[in-house]
Amino acid sequence: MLIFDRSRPGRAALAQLLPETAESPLIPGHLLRNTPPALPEVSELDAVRHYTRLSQQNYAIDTQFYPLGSCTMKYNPKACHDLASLPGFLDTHPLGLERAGQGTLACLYELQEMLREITGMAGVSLACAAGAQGEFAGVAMIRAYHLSRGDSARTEMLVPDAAHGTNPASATMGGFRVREIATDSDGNVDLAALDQAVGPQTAGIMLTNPSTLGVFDQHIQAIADVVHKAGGLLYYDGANLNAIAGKVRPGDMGFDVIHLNLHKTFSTPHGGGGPGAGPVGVDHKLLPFLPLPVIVADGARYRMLTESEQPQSIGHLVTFAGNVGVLLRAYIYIRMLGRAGLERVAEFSTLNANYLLRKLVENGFEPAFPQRRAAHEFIITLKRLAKERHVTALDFAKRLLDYGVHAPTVYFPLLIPECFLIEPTETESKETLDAFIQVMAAILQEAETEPDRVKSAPHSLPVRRLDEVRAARHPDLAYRSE
Amino acid sequence: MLIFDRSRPGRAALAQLLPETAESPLIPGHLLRNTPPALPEVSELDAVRHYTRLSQQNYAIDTQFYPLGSCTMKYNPKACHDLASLPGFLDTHPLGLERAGQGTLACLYELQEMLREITGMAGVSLACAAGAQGEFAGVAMIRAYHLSRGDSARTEMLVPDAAHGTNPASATMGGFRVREIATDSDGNVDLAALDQAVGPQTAGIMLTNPSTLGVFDQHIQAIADVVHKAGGLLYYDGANLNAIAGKVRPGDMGFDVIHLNLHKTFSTPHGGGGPGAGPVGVDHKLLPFLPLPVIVADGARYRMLTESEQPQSIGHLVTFAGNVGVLLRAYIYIRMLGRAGLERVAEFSTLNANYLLRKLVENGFEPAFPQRRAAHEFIITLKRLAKERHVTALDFAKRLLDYGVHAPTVYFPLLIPECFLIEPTETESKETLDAFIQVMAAILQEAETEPDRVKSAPHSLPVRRLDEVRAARHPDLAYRSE
Amino acid sequence: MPFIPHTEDDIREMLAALGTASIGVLFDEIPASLRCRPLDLPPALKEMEVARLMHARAGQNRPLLCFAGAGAYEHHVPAAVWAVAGRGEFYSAYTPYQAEASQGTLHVLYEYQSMMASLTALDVSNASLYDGATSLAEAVLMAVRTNRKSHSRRILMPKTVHPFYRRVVETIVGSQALELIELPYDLETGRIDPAALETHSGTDVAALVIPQINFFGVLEAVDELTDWAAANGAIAIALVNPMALAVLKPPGEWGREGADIACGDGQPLGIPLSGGGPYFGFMCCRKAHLHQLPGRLVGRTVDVDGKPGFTLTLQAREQHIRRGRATSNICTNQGLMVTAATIYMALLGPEGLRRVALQSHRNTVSLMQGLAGIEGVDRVFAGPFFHEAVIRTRRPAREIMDGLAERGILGGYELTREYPELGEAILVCVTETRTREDIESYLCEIASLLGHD
Amino acid sequence: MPFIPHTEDDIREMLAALGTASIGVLFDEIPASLRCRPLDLPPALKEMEVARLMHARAGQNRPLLCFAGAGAYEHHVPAAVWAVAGRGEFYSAYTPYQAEASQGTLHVLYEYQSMMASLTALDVSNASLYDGATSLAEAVLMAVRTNRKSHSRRILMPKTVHPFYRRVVETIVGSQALELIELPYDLETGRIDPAALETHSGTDVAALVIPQINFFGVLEAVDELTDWAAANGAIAIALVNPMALAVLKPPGEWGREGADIACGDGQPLGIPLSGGGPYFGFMCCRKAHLHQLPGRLVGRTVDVDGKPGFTLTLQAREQHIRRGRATSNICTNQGLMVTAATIYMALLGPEGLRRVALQSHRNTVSLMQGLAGIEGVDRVFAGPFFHEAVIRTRRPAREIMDGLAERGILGGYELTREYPELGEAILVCVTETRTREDIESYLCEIASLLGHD
Repeated sequence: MLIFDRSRPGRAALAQLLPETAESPLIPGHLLRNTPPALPEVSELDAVRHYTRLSQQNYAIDTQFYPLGSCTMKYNPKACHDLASLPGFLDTHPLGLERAGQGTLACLYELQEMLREITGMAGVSLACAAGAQGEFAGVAMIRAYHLSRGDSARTEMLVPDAAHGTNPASATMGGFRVREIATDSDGNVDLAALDQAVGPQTAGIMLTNPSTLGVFDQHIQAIADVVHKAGGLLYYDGANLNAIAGKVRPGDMGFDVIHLNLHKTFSTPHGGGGPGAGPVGVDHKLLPFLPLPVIVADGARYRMLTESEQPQSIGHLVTFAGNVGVLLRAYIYIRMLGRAGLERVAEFSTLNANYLLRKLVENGFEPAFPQRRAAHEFIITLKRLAKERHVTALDFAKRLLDYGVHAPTVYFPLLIPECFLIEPTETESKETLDAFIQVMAAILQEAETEPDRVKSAPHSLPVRRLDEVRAARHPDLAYRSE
Repeated sequence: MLIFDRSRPGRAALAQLLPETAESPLIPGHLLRNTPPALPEVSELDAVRHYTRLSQQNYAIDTQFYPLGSCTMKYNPKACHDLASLPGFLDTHPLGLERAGQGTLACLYELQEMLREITGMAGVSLACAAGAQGEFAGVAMIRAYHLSRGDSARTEMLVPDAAHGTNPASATMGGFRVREIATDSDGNVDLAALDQAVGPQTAGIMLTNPSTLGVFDQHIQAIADVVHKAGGLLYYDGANLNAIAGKVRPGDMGFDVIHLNLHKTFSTPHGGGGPGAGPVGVDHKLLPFLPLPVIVADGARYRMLTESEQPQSIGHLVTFAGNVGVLLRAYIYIRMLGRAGLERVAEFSTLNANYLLRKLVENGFEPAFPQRRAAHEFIITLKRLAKERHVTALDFAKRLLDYGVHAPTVYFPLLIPECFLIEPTETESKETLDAFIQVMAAILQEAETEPDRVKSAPHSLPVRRLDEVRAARHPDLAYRSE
Repeated sequence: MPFIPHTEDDIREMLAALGTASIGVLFDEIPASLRCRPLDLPPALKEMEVARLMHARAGQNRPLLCFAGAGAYEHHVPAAVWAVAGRGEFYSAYTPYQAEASQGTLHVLYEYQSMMASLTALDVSNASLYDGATSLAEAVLMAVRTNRKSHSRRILMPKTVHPFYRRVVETIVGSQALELIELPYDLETGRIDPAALETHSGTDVAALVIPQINFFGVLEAVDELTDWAAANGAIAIALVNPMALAVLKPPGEWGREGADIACGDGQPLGIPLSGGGPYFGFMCCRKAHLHQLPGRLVGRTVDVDGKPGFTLTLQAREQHIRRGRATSNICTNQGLMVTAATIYMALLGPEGLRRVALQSHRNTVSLMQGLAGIEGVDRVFAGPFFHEAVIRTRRPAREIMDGLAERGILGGYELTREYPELGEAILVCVTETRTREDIESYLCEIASLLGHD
Repeated sequence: MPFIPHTEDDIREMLAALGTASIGVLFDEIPASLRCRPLDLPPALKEMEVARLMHARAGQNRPLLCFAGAGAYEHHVPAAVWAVAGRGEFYSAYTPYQAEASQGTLHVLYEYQSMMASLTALDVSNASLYDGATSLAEAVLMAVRTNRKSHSRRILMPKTVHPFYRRVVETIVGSQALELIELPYDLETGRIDPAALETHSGTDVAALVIPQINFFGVLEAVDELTDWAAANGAIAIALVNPMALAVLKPPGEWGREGADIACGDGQPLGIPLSGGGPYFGFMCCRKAHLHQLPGRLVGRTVDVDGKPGFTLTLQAREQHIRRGRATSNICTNQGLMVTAATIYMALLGPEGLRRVALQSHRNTVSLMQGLAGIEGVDRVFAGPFFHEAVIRTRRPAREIMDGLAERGILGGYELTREYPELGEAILVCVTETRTREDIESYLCEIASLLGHD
C-alpha cells in the first residue's frame, strides 16, 4: 500500500505543522502555486508505521549475509553513524565551516592525509560524491594534464572490457573516445591487445586491480610501462581496494590518478544506493589539477584552498565540500582500524574469498579462473546448469533469497556467461560462509532434481518474481491520484 | 537460534575489547572467579544481526495496531526519545544532578508541577519507577497518615473485584489485609457491598475510574463520601487517566492519593515491559508523607528536598531520583500537547472507543455493558462463541495476530467470561479502526464456518501456538551449554 | 493535539455512527459537578520548539569529568547497544503477553536470564526489577518467604551496604514487620566487622545481606560470610555489581554452598547514567527458590509443531493471577534496559567484560597510587578495593568537591552525611573510561586544592 | 582488526582447507617488488577512544545561530525522519538490484519519485543525483542531448544562478564542448536582465537555465522566461528549491507550456546541514524526455501472481548496460537521503511544507523590515524575495560577518568575491527555525556593529 493510499484530506502530523500563515502580499500572485502538491496527508504514526514496515522488506547487512560482488558489503559500524551524527557535526552550515567548523575540518584533513598514505599518492581531494564522480574527476585531470603540456591529440581512453560500466561512461563524460581492451584467458589485460592499442592518441588507461574478474593483474608493471611509454597516464579505479589495502599501493604500482569508494573499502553505508564518497588521489605531476576543495592546515587552523591558490584545478565537482557526513564515517572507521587493522582487511577478505571459492568448487561449482587465486571476490559460472537444466544464474540468485541470503552479483562482468561474482568480505565469519556453502549446494541439488522450484523462485519474499519487461515497456514511475 | 549458538571460543567484538590486562595482585586470589561466565563470544556484526532480526519478530506500535486494553498503546513520539537522549541528559551522574544537572532538574520540576495541575493534587513526587511502585507508595502514605494520627486500627484496604492485580498485591506489600468489593450490573462499585464493608478498620479504597471494565463509575462522589465518612482514604489508580485527562481530575473527585502511569497516558515507551514511571500525587493532608526525592525551586536553582526537610516522608523508593529518562520523555510529550492537546487525548480516545464498540456490536459482537458508554476502552464477551463453536477468546486473539493486529487484552477483568478488553487509543485513525472491525467480522465468520482455522491460530507468525503448560511444568529458564 | 489523526470528516462520520451530536456528549456519564476548569498548562509546542527548548536544557547540564560511582558507573556503551535496543519494535512493544507476536522480546529476555544466571553462577534469573535498591528489598522479602528454617523476620543488613539501598529497603519492607539489624563495619578494613557478626551466631536470623563490592569499594570476605549464613540457617543474599562478576567469584560459588539469592543494579551493563535512571534491578536464585522469585520469567518451550519458542511462564506467582498473594506487586519492570544489557553483554563477551572490570580496577589503583603521594589526602581503608575507594582529605570534603567541580571534575561522593565517623571522606571511582590524562588531571587539581601548587 | 570475526581455529581450518601455510601465501600473485612498507597510520582506537575523540571534535565546532542559506538551509528535521531512515535495513542495504529482496527501498523510491513529480508538476523524477550543482550540470547535458530543434551546444546561464552551481557546471560540462553564456542581471531588481536575454532571441540556444528562487533570494519572472525558451527552441531548465515549491508555481506550469526539466538540491527536505553534505540532487522532466533522464528509476509492476511490486527499470539508459553511451556515469547516488526526504515530505504533507516555506518567508520579511530601520544597512534589490535577501552594509561585509560570528551568529554569506559589483553585500537567510528573539538578536548585534549602541 502506497503512502498516498493512506492519505486523507486534512490529516497531518500536527507536531510538525506550524501555525497557519496567510499568503504573503509580497509575493506576486502569478508566481504562486494554485493547487497544492499531491503529497500524502498522514499522521505521524501513519508515517512511522508505514516506513518502519517497509524497511523490514529489505535485505541488508544488518539482517542478512550479502555477498554482492564488487560492492564490498561489510559491516557498517554503528559507532560511525552515531558519532558522525553528533549535533556539533550535523548543525554546521557549509559556509560556516572555516569559521565554526574546525572540528569537522580537522577530521577531514586527517582523512585526506591518511588516504594519501594508504594509496601512496602525492595528494588527495575529498570532494567527489561517489566513485563515478571520482572517475570523472580523474579523467578530467588526465585531460587537463595533457592539455597543460600542449598535447591536445590524446583523445582516447583505454578501458578493459571487464571494467565497471562507469569507467567508459566517465571517460565519455570527460570528452574521450573509449577504446576497449580485451582480457586474456587468465583474466589479465591482454598485453598484445594493449600494445596494439596505445599510441599518441592515448590519454590513458582506466584499470581496476584486482579487476572485476576477481584476480590481481600480475602484469600491472608491464601495463604501466607500455602506457607510460606511449605518453598515457594510468587511472586506478579503487572499487577493489579492499583486496589490497596495506599490501600494495596504487601509487607504487605506477598509477597516476586514483579514486576510492569510501562506501566500499571504508565501510560507509550503502544506504540503499548511496550516499557514497569518491575521493581522488594523484601523483605529483597532477597535483595542480586536483579538484577543490582541498583542505590545508595553517598551523592549528584548517581551511580550504581557494581557486586562486590552485589556479589549474579542474574546479569544483559538488556544491560545497563533498559528502562530509560520509567522510566523517570513513575517518572514524580508519581510526578504529589503525594500521594493523587495515592490513587485516585485505588479508581476511582474501582468506574468506579463497576459502569460499575452494569450498564451492568442492561442491560442484565451476570457477571462471580455476588457475587463479581469488582476490577478495571471485567468479563462478553456472553455464552448465543453464544449458542442461535451463536454470539460469538469475533463477539461482532468486532461489538464494528464499534461503535468507542476498544474491551475489549476477551477469557481471558480462564476459563470463551465467556468472556469479561473489564477495564475502572480511566481516563475515566462517560459520556464515559454511552456511552459505550448504545453501548453494542445496540449491544445486534442487536445480538437478526439481528445477522448476528454482526457476520459479523466490517463493517466500514479499513479492514473487517481478515482471521487469512490463516495468520497462509501460513505465509506471509515479503515483497519480485518480 | 540463541546468541549462545553463535558463540565461538576466542571470538569477540574487537572494537569493544580493551587491551589485555593481567589480573591485579591487589585482589586476593580466593575472591576471583575461576571460570569465565558463559557469555556469548560473537563479533559485532553477529550481535547486531542477531538482535536486529529478533526485533523484527515483535509486534509493536511502530508496526501494528495494538489495541491492548488497559495498556494505552498509543504512538510514542520519536522526538521524546531523541531529545531525552541528548548527551547532556544521558551523561549526567545522579550524584552530580544538583551541581551539574540543573537542566534535567528544571524539566523534572516543571513536570512535577504540571502533573499536580493535571491531577488536581496538592503535591507530586516523581520517584516511583512504575505504576505498581506508585501504588505501594500510595498505600504506604495512607498507612503513615493513619499512624501519624495514632490510628493503628485501620488494617484493611478495600479493592473492587475488577481491579488490576497490582492493587491487592501492593496493598499486601504495604501491610494491609485486602477486602474485595463486588461490582454491580452496571460495572460500578456495588454501593451496598461497600456500605457493608467500611468501618473503623478501613484504611482506604483503591479505585480506578474509569474502571478496568471500561466504564466511568457514576457514583464516585457517593463512594468518596462513604469511605471518607468511615475515616478511610481514597486511592486513585491512574492507569486509565487517558480517558479523562483534562475533563475530571482525581483530586476533584475526592481522591486523597493517586499514582499515574507515564507509560500509558503520557506515552513514554513500553519497551517490551518497561521502564515505566509511576509518579504519585497527594492531597494536602498527605503532603508530609510524599516519597523522596521531591524537587523544589530555590529561586532559579533546583534541588531535591532532604530527609530532614521532609521528616515524615515514607522514604525513598528507588536508588536515585527515579526513572529520569522516562520522566524527560513525559515532560517533552506534555509540552508538545499543551493544555488543549491533553484535553483532546481524552476526547478522541473516548470517541475511538465508542465508535469501535458501536461498530463491533453492529457486526454481531456482544458488549459486556450494553447500557453504558465506553470510556477509552470497553469489553466484549465471546461467551456465545465459546459455548456454541468452542472458539475461545484466546483462539480469537491468536487469529487476530494472523491478520497483523495485536490482540486486545483477554481474560481480564476476570469478572467477564471470554472477554476482550479493547483500547484503541486516540492516535489511531478511523481507517485503522475500520480495518480492525473488518478483521473482527471476518474472524467471527471464520469461527462459524471453519472454527478449526481459528482454534489452531496463529498460522503466519514466527511460531505457532506455544505449549505454555510445558513451559510451566518443565521450566527452561536459562540456556546451559552442553 | 499533535498526535491525533482525526479529520473533520472522520469526526462527523464517527459521531453520525454513534448518533451523538458532539464528542462532549460521550462524557455525559460523568457528573457535571466534577468536570474541571481548563487546565493551567503551557500552550502546545511544536516539535521544532520543544527541540530548541530541550537542547537548551541539555546544555544547562554541565559536563563534568566523572569520578563518581556509588551505585552508578560511567562505562563505555557501544553504539550498537542502543542503535538496536532503540529500534521501534523493541521500544514500542508492550510486555509480551501474546507470545507468538512477541518472540523478539521473549527471546532476548531468555538470553538475558541465561547470561545473568551464568554471571552469578545461580540457576535462574528473573526478567528484571526496577533497580538495585528495590532488588535488594525484594530479595529481603523473598528471603523471609523462602526461609523455612527461620521463624524470625530479622535481617542482618551491613552498614557496608549502599546507604541509599538501605533506606529503600526500610521504606519497602517497613510495613511488613521485618526487623533490619545493622551490622557495623571494621574501621580498619572497611569490611563487615566479623566480631559483630559473631554476636548473632545462634540467633534466629532470616537472612544476611552480603555486598560485593561493598559500598566503600572494598571486597568483603564473602566465603566466610556465606558460610556463616549457612551455618546459622540464614539465607545469604549477595548484593553484587554484575560488571565486577566477570572478575570476582560469583555468588553461586561463595563459601561451601554458595549464596542463595543474588541481586543488584544492572546499570553497569550498557545503561547510560542518565541522571539516575532508568536502570534495572536483577535477581537470581537457586532453582529450589524459584517459586518465591518475584517478577517476570521467560521460559523456553515448543509450539504445536515442536518448534522452539519462548513465553512468559510461572505467572501464577504474579499479581495479575495471584493478586494479594503474589510474590511481589511488580508488573511493568525495566524490559528495554534489559534488552540493552543483553546486547551489551553479547558485544562484550566474557573477556570484554573482564577487561572493562579489570581496567576500571587498575585505573582506580593508579589514582590511589597517585593520591598516596599527595599530602593531605589519605586512603581510609586497608581492605582490598575494586574500582572505588574512600579517601579522607585535610580540607572539608564539601570544599574539595566544590573545588573540583569548578575545575570540571565530579570528584566522587561525599560520605560526611551517611558516615560522619569517617571524617572528611569522599568515595572515588575510576572506570575504564578515564584515561591516564584524566587521572593526572584529578591528581593535579586535588593537589592544587590542598595547597600544593 | 576490530570487525573481523576469525578465531585462531577458524584461520587454521580455513588455511587447511586451502592447503596453504599462511594468509600471506594468498597474495603470492602480487609481484613482491610492489609490496608496500607498513603504512604510516595511527594505531587502532577502541570505540571508547574514538568516541571520546569525536565528541571533542564535535565540540570544536562552534554553534552559531544560523542566518546563512545560499544553497543549504537549516529547517527543522522531525525526529521521526532519521529514526526511521537510519534503521539498519535502509542504512546497510545496497542499491536494490535484487528487487524481491529490496521492496522496502524500492517502494520508498517510487513514493519519492511520485512526490517530486507532483512538487514540480512534471511527469517523472529520477531516484536522485549527488546534489544541486551536479543536478544542474546533468540537466544541461540532458538538455543538449534532448533538444532536437537546436544544433548548437549553447546554454544561457544567468548570473542569478548560484555561483557554486555555475562553477560545478563548468567543471562537468567543460570537456564536452558546451558553451555556457552568462546572462547578466538587472542591478535594480536582482533578476535576469530581460534586455540581455532579448539579445539572444532568434539565435540557436540549446537551453536556458531559470533559477527560482534565484541566488539573491529574488523571484524571477519564470513565465516570461519559460515562454522565451519555448519561442526560441530552447529547453527550459528550472532550477528550483523544492521547499519553496509548496508555495510557488511549479516548473511544469511555468509559462504556456511549462519548463522541460526541473532540478535542484533536495537538502531542504529533511537533510541536516552537516557541513555541506551528503545532500541530494533531484531531477524531473516530461515523459517525452524520459529516455534522456540520467540516474536510476524505479517502476511499479506486478509479480507472477499479479501482485504489485517495484523494480529498477529503464536501466538500458545507465552505465552498467550502455557503458560509454549512457545518459550519465552516475551509479551510486544518494539513496538514503532520498529515503529521509520521502519520510520528511510524508510527515509535513502539502500544508506542512507550505507553512514551513511561508514561515521562512515571513521571518525573512521581518528581518528585512527590522534592517530597514537601521542606518548603514540597505536591501540591495527591489525584486520580490522569498526567504533570502541581499543587504549592503556601511562597514566591510567581512567585518560585519566576523563581528556577528564573535557574537554567536552566522550572519549570512559574503558576496564580495563573486559579486564585487554589489559592494559590501551579504546574502541573508531566515528559515522557520529562527524565532522572533533570534531575529531581534540579529538586528541588535548588527546595529551595534554599525555603531548604534
